[in-house]
Amino acid sequence: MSFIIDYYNYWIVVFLMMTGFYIVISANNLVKKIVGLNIFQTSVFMLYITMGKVSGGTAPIVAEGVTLYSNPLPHVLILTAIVVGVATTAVGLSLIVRIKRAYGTVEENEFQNEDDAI
Amino acid sequence: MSTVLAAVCIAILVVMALALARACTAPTVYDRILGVNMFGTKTVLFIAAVGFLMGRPDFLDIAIVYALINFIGMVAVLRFFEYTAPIE
Amino acid sequence: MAVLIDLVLLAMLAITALRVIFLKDLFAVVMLFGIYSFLSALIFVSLDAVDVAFTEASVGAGISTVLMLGTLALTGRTEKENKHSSLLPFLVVVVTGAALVYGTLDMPPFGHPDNPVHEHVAPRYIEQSPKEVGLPNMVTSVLASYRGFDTLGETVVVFAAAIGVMSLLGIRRRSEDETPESGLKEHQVLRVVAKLLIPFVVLFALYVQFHGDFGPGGGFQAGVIAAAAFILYALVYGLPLAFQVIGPKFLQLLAPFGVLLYASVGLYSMFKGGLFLDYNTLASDPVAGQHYGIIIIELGVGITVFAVMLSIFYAFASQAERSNVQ
Amino acid sequence: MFVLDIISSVLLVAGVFFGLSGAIGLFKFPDFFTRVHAASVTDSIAAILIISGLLLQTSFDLNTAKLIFIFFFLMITSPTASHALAKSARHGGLLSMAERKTSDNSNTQENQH
Amino acid sequence: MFEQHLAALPIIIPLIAAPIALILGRSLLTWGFATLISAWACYASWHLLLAALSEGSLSYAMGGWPPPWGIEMRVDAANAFVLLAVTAVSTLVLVYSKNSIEKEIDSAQHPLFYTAHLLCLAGLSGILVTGDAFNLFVFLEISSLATYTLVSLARDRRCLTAAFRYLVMGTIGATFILIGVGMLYMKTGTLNMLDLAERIHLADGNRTINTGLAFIMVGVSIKLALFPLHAWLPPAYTHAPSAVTAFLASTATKVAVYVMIRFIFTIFGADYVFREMGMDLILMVLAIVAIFKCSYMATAQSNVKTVLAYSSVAQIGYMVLGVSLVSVTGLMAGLIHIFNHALMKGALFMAVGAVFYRVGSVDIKAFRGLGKQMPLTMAAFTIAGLSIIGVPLTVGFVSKWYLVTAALEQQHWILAFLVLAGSLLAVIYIGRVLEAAYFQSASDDASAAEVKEAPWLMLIPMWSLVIANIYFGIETSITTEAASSASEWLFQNSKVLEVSP
Repeated sequence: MSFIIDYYNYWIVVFLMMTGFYIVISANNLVKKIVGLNIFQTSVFMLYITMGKVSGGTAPIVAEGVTLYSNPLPHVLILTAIVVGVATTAVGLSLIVRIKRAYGTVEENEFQNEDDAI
Repeated sequence: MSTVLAAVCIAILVVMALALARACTAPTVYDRILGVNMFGTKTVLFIAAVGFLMGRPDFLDIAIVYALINFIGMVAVLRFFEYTAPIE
Repeated sequence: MAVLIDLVLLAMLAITALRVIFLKDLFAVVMLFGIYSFLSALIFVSLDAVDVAFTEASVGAGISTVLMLGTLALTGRTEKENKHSSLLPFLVVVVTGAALVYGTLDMPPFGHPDNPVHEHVAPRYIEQSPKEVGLPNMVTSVLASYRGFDTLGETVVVFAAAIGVMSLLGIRRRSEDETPESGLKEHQVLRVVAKLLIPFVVLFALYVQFHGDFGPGGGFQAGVIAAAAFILYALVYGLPLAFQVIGPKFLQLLAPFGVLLYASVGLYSMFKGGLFLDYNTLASDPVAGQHYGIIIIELGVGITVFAVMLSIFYAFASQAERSNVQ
Repeated sequence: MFVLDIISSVLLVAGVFFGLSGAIGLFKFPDFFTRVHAASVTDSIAAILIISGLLLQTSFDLNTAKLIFIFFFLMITSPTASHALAKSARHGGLLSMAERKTSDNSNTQENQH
Repeated sequence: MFEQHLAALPIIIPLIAAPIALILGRSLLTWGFATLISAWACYASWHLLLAALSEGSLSYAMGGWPPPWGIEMRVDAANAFVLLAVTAVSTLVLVYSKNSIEKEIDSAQHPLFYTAHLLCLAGLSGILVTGDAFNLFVFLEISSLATYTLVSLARDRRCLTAAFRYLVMGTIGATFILIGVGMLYMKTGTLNMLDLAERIHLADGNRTINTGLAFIMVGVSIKLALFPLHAWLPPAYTHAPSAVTAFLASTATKVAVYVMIRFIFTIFGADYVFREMGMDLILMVLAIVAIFKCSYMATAQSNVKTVLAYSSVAQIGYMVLGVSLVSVTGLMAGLIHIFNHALMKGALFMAVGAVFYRVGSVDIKAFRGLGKQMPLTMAAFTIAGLSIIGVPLTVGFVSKWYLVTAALEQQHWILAFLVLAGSLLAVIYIGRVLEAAYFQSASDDASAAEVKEAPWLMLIPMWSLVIANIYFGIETSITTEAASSASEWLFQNSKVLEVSP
């Protein structure tokens, strides 16, 4: 039982990651791919934050009467990673807008067919 | 007091779950938005309550951000409907 | 209690993610993605990562969702039926997932204070940073000082995104003869309320910017919130009016300015004889030097993020308005 | 202090009750406009009650100010959002149940003609 | 003043210059500025290489915080060597790009192009120099975002889908690396590479470490376009502007190979990765399949850029093959080939870009008769092509020589034979282009008759690389010395678990 208590968090996070990953690689629609990519990344962020947690600890901001703080380093890393994620999302979405204008579709197999035809 | 707060947190979680269920399975687009909006406002209350439950109420800043983003999201959705017909 | 909240939130996340797979209505997908971001930010709060929650809520649920809606307005709302077999992706995912679960088996137990993560590097941040750097918020200390170079990189990533979006979409003003877009003209109540709120939102952004040393927040979050205020304005009153308040040309100068402000702190510390980004050399008292350094670089981050987020939004919105006219 | 706690508890529980009833209303009411009514009204009252309950827990510092700020923020934005949503639905051509009935009737009458 | 900061300069210079380039905002001005900056970075990395060769390794603590608490820049012979190649190619490509992008990119976007190029350079230098596993991820993303932008700048609409595919696969790769680094961090509590190397084997229970290794290897393999994960590379290289392709083909994947070497040798330790996990066999098989499958694909393409793109994937196979031999000579062959391949692919893509500049097409039919019309360009193409094949007196021969030596050292006769057989395929795909250029007459169109030699600004950087191809092919001591000392250094400092029999 304690095994499950210790690890359930990781397993659910792994499940979420894989859901996002599945959406990325199976979706045919580009917008959905980007959504999947975001879900995938957000879940990886959760993995990091999970490892930084200390049971009974509190947020790493000094407060009176608190001695046990969670680990601030994963928070810093993920803060950076979130920013990287939104930057990628923005560029990906603008690529989609341009693809729509150039091909008239954002379904992967459709514009692939068009390219092959040329 | 903390038992009451804990109970309140759980109850708000239940409301959030219901709103999520509505957002997932909505008969019309508007119902979906309504569910999302309700989910957002309840999250604000949840963060506020959890802050008190955990004894660190100085994190209300996050609740403010949630309220703000929720509102902007709603406006963006309404603006979005100026471009696409909302009826499915 | 914490475990219960955690479990319920994780379960909701799982439901949301699974629902996204099967939905064909992309508008609903984006809405659920917003919920997913909100929920993950809640998880971050319950795992004590308040700064991360702050960022995820404002970026994931805010900026990303707005940008995705903007894209949908241009690309259409429904996903077409996919005739491809989804077996191969499924297999890939199962294998990857199995590898990850295998990896979790030797992971240190969740939340245990003796885990290696908490033992080697982190104790110095927790014990020494309030003295060495002089800030109560350890996340800000690590972010801006110990790992300040990462944060410079992060600011440059944001800048690179701006370069990408500008080169792909560009921000074009509409010519004068066309009828000016007026935003949500029908919604009088919304226009009044938005006007009322925006000053407070900007005020809040300033508070987040300068209170980040003591509580959750900092340059990045402040930049996003300030950008959100102007995005709200542009959404309700239309782009031309927003351009009159802050024009895209000005933003194009502001974004590199923030990066340069950040980097100039590093160059100045080199000039004073220290290493790059060594704030101790900025003033005679090292802690005061740290303080000056952190305030300036946070300002640099805030300026760049504000300028970039707003110009990315402008780029998407001006595309949408142009397509609407045609 | 004890009295304050009791008052605060009562406020919180009442707030949660309204919140729950609103969520159930989301499912139970027959058409969108009644549902938006149920959701928005209970949303506001739940926010008022819960935040007032929490306000009594603070000791008049920055947190109080933040709570009051959230309170006003929700008071302004939540009804506005509901109003704008309903208005948008109206413009988008969504019909209430009563209207749908009448339009159905007229349709069937036309068909009979 | 600069001596002290030498290790940080190659990153800081382009990093700070990029926003300035955007503010300058004029095409010609930004071109000159970016070229000067890149040359400065190149000069700094030359000094860095000298310092690294004399001192062994240099450390620079960013922000004055000692590692592992702060972020450390750590330079040794291996990364200084690759860094020099990257900055040198970047400078030459920038000189070359002035004419090239005038033809291929709208003039309003020229400042954005130079800014993105500088950002990409800063990101690549950062990846090479940093000694911190997470900092590596940040710089990886800077260079990737800049690369997506650069690829999508072309006028052909297919560059958009290529960039998008690149973006999705690149982000998946980066996220995999992030997962792997997270697992290492979880077991060791540190992010500094040397610190990680020390603590990684102290951790009890290594299933998490194994998974971390697997995820990092998969992530890096996507970034370096190792065989089954290379799908993004051919379209991206084909449809990107020529200057961008010349830059990326000779730097981006090479840097990813370096990352793989760094993770294997410095962080995990060669013994753990190869002896315990058996990674060498996997890498070797994938490398050989890459060499043959992609060389074969290259022979079947009609677009010359696609030919060269597939050839790149095959050449990456040679580099990985060198790494997978697990010997000082093998690793040295891999490192030399990183440097040499940058020289030859840079020259080849520049020549193809020059053809596009004059003819307007890079289809193999467009090359007909160019041997007479653009003699200098086609001579450059020929020499660089011979180098790819591995003809003596070119750098390609040096790489192949050491690769075969390394294989024979371990009695891998078949491997040595396969390396030579791979060259035969290179003869075919390069030969097809040369045949069109020299032995087929130009079409009779009036437009085709007007084709002239490429402008000087394109020929000079192209020929600089070609001369380097020959110079380093004859005077091999410089590269082999640097590569062998880098390789020995990596092996000495690679954590050895136990002495294997």
